[in-house]
Amino acid sequence: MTDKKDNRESYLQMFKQMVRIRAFEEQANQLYLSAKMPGLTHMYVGQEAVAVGICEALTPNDKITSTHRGHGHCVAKGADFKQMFCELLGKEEGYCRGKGGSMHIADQANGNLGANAIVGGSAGIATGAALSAKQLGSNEVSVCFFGDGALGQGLLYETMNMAALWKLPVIYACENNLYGEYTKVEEMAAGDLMARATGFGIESFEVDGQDVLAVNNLTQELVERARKGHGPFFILLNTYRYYGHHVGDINREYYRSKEEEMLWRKERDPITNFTQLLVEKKISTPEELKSIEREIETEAEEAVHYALDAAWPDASEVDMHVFASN
Amino acid sequence: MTDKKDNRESYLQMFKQMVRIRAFEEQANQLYLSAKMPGLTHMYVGQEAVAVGICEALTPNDKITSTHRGHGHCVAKGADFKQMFCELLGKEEGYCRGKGGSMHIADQANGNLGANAIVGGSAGIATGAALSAKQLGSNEVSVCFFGDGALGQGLLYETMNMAALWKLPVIYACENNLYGEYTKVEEMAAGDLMARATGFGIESFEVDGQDVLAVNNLTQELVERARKGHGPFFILLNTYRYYGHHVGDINREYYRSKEEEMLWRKERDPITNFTQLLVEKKISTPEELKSIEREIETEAEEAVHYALDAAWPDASEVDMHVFASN
Amino acid sequence: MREITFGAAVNEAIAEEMRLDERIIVLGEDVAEAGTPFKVLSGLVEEFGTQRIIDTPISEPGFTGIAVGAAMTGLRPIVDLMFGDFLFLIMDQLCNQAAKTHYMSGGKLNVPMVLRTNMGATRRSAAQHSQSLHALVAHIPGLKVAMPSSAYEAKGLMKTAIRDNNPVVIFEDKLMYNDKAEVPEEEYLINFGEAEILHTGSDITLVATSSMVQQAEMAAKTLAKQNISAEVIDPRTISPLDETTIINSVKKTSHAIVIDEGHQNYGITAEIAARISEKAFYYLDAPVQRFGAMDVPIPFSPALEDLTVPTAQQIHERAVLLLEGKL
Amino acid sequence: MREITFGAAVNEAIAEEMRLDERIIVLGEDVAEAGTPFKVLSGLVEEFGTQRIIDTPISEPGFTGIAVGAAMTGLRPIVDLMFGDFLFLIMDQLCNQAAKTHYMSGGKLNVPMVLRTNMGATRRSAAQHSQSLHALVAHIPGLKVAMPSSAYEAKGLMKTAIRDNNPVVIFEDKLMYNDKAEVPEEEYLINFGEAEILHTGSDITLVATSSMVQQAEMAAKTLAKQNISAEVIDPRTISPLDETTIINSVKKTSHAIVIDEGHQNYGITAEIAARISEKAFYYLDAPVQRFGAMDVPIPFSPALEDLTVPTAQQIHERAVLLLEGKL
Ligand SMILES: Cc1ncc(C[n+]2csc(CCOP(=O)(O)OP(=O)(O)O)c2C)c(N)n1
Ligand SMILES: Cc1ncc(C[n+]2csc(CCOP(=O)(O)OP(=O)(O)O)c2C)c(N)n1
Ligand SMILES: [Mg+2]
Ligand SMILES: [Mg+2]
Repeated sequence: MTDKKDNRESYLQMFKQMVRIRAFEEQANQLYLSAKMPGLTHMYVGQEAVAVGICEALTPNDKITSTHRGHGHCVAKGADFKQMFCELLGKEEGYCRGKGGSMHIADQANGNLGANAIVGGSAGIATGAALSAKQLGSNEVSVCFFGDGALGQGLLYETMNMAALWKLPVIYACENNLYGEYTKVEEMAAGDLMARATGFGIESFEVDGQDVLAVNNLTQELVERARKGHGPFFILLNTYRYYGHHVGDINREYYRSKEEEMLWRKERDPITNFTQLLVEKKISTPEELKSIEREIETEAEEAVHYALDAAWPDASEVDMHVFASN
Repeated sequence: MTDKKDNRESYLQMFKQMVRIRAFEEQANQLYLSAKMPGLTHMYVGQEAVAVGICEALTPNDKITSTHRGHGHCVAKGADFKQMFCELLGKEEGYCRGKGGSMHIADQANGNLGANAIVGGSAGIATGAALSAKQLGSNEVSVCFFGDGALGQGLLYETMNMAALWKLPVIYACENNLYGEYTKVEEMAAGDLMARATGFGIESFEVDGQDVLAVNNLTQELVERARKGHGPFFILLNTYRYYGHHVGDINREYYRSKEEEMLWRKERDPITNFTQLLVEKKISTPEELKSIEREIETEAEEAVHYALDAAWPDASEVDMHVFASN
Repeated sequence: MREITFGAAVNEAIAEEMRLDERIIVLGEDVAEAGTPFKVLSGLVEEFGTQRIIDTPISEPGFTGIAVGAAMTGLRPIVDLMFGDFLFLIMDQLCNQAAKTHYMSGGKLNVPMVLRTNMGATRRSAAQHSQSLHALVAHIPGLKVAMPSSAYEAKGLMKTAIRDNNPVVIFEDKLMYNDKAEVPEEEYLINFGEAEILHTGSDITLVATSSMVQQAEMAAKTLAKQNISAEVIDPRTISPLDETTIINSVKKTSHAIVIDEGHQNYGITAEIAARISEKAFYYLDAPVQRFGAMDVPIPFSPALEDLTVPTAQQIHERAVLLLEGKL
Repeated sequence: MREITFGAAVNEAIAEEMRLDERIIVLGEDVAEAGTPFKVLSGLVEEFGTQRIIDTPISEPGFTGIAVGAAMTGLRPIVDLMFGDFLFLIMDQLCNQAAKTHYMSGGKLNVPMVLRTNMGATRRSAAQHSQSLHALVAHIPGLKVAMPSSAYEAKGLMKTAIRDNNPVVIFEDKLMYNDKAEVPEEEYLINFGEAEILHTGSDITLVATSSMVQQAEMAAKTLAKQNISAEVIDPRTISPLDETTIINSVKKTSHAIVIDEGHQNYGITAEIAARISEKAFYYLDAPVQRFGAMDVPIPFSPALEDLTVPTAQQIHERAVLLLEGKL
């Protein structure tokens, strides 16, 4: 199953996309720290291999639904930095004309149906997109991203049940980053997490969410099977968020130790480990990779400056888009 | 585990309670057919062994929550015919002063926290009662009755998860009568029904819901364990409703065959089979059982007459009980 | 003109639109073979098949959410919510998701879906199967809300709802399913936001919704016998609300009663009465009267339930008192 | 007198009551060690332990339902709903179950529970974390609804809510958590259904809820400089609503504006304005004005969000226009 992506181009693409996410998030964090960001935001740093491994197995027409921690999914699905930063800053050129912000960023052109500020709130939407795909014969697949915390929401079970009954081409991607806000997953979820989906007759898989190749290989296989009508599937992706629950969550020792954080950062970083693999396998050189990183960082910085200078939406926009025209 | 109930008195009590339910329901059906019943109601006939087997393992202080098909649970938990019929007819002497009716009948004194017209709607209530029991140290157990159709409701999974996390003394009793309204359970529920609970780390059991002894023995064991803090548990009880979804559901062939109905009535009737066992084991005689039946039928008839003649609530009651006094 | 029932009108509207547009599907509990408990959808599955008339598990939040996603991606789902009381279960998917998606996406994503459900007490169905909860959704920006009062309106409003590119909630009074009215064979639509004047008059304006329109018309007839001329207005949609027609009427009659089957407190009679009181202020001869359902959970007992809902007789009595300056 | 913050006042109220009554528990997401995201419950778990301050999974319908059952069987739960916007998720358990149980059981079962949640925009939290949804629950018979406007009220109303034998929903404006006010050390309660007149006046009545009370008071101060005497009334609970105090005030001032942060359409300004228009009809010199939040989902962009919520300046402007007979 590794053949498809087993080539320089796709490996470098995955590397780039992970670096893009990280660069985006570091800038977003800086915007918060320098008080230029309206409100709060949730960093995806540490989880890059999940979004990239999955989205690189999708076409732009395939749909995803995202979460409050959604920048990674958005970038991975092909979004542009400038429009993203504009959205985060509430500017008119943002993906949602500034109306959505970080928690509602959507990029319809690339198949991102939107982040969601209701935990688990997009389970129905992703499943509905799969119903459309089946009904309209589009051969598209949809992926529902959600965190371990969303396993607490009954909606997820209701929709997984229907997806299973109707054999819909949807993949439920559960990013287990060990915490929902300030609470450990084992205090929130009884039983075996995988069994939450197998209980509904859904074939389920567990994968190292820090290993972009493993994630990508598995997803390619499942996407292919889903397109043939063998879905739905459930993937449990073990991963970690490096930052706090949101940018303002600085003192975290009361719910998780610095050692734990260090361990993941040092030993399980998806970008560091993939860099090493690319070099070891002679797919690339440290120099090439560094220069890619620098290029992306520059692009991110420029996008931030662009967004900071961009125009606010006009006051007249406030009551536009309440209803679509007929 | 059979020792507790392995004696004449308790066997006859179970027999009586099953007969009471059936007698109650036949009268309720007649009330509908003779246009004396306001609204509709859902018959429990066929499922008697479930309610009785379970409730005979409980004390009056133990709590149950019931469903739209709730007369059986109410009778089994010790309710009085007169107050029940009065409630079904909307009379002041009813358990809820006529305000609840068939779908909301509650009998607090016997631990019945009420029927519920929202499918699955009482999952939280039963689990909350178990939280009270644990918190207040009352040593009580609660039982949540619900149908196979309620497996579609996300609330159930949310509450089972918390019950499992917090080791609450609650038993989830899923009465699988093969249909939710006019739809077969396999069209509504993907996967293995038992796995719906084991997925949340809940120990689960399947039992023949037409065999009152089997149900009672299992429940006794689980109640005892729940009191010791080993809960929660899930029981799947396979059973059948003889009548339609509600009293007005007369032509049923489009969703289930007469043959199927006949098979259950003839071969799997909980009362007939238990009667046979009581006679075979020489616990009772056909004559004794017949006379019990006749006595109960008479009691039911009298209760119906009483209820038909009973007074309506006074108009002034209409805005009483919106709020409890402080 | 031919007469058909309210239920048949709904059925026709859906069938006609489904023939025109392949993207329309129906989702809900027992909508296919059973044709819903009220049998309103009977026959649809035979014509359109189980691929388009889809029986769901008893998972209202789930299938509503699925409809939202399907609507965002090319289908035009009609969600069948068996009882209006179950709205409470789907509020998040309806109000946090469906209603806000177009706005939150800056106009990029649409959610063209219809939620058909019902309302209305006095069926002896008790507190969880008798509510009229339209005020809840009328309060949410991004939702349109229709309340047909006859077979004619049921068909025209349903067809308009199906063609609308926004989430629309339609409340059908379950007591009216067998009521007949003239319904043309030819296609017609009823525009949202255009109230209907059912009965013109000069002394008092009765604004009524859904089945209360019948009660108001009956009251108007009784009033006519006393030479009191009542104008009966049916807003047909409460979001958008045709304020102009209502205000113009009150400017003429100087008296108004607003009648609705939702609870009175914080219900829709408040909005309509407040707008009349504000915008026809200088024309009013007496305070605008509101007449909603009692603010109690719906009791089961027939002896109590009937007391909770406005009746023609009560409307008539209040109208007389109002015109006599006694309110 | 000492001054404490709104957040500290809520915390004190809960702690004091928990010391008095063992049956009180707190249930919600991150209520224990984290003390909620707004840190309002900090310190409670240290005093009362994890048996009484209970962290739940992210299962709002589930833990609300559990609270209902616990309340029916001897506990007195306080449910912490992290954002008011999540009300949509728990409507069934709150409105079909908690609100109706006492009535449906003919008065036999009680549901003494408190749902504390929040409201209020302008925190740049966008459409699903900024709503003020009190109108929805105010419409449901069987629920009491409190809207404290200061630390003083937050404490007094919370204590009363906890002692009430019915389900009570309390909306705290999240923008006010750090606002300080004088709060006595001694115990006090604030009765439900008793409005507070914060500022007496004779020219115009400003009825305002929650954080809008501050805006109204600011407007009143500006008006005073123009020799316009405004009376500011804070209903404190909208269910029950102290109609008498409001009506009496308007009878005196003959002018009224009702201000609230919920959406205006079918929101609570409608109910209050309709009651004033009806019951003070013969005393009004001008139409009652309503001023709610704009009827749009709350936009994220600061450039837009601030436009959606009433401000002191706008209230002032409208008051002047109203008194000049221009509205
Ligand atoms: C329905 C709902 N409940 C609570 C919240 C508040 N909240 C936001 S994120 C979050 C934790 C989510 O945890 P998880 O799903 O594991 O995602 P993670 O933040 O770890 O990526 C919570 C409780 C919410 N947004 N929606
Ligand atoms: C939330 C909700 N959805 C739908 C209904 C309508 N309804 C009443 S009973 C029923 C079927 C329930 O099936 P099941 O749980 O298997 O119970 P059974 O009737 O078989 O005893 C349905 C769909 C309801 N009352 N509540
Ligand atoms: Mg997590
Ligand atoms: Mg069933």
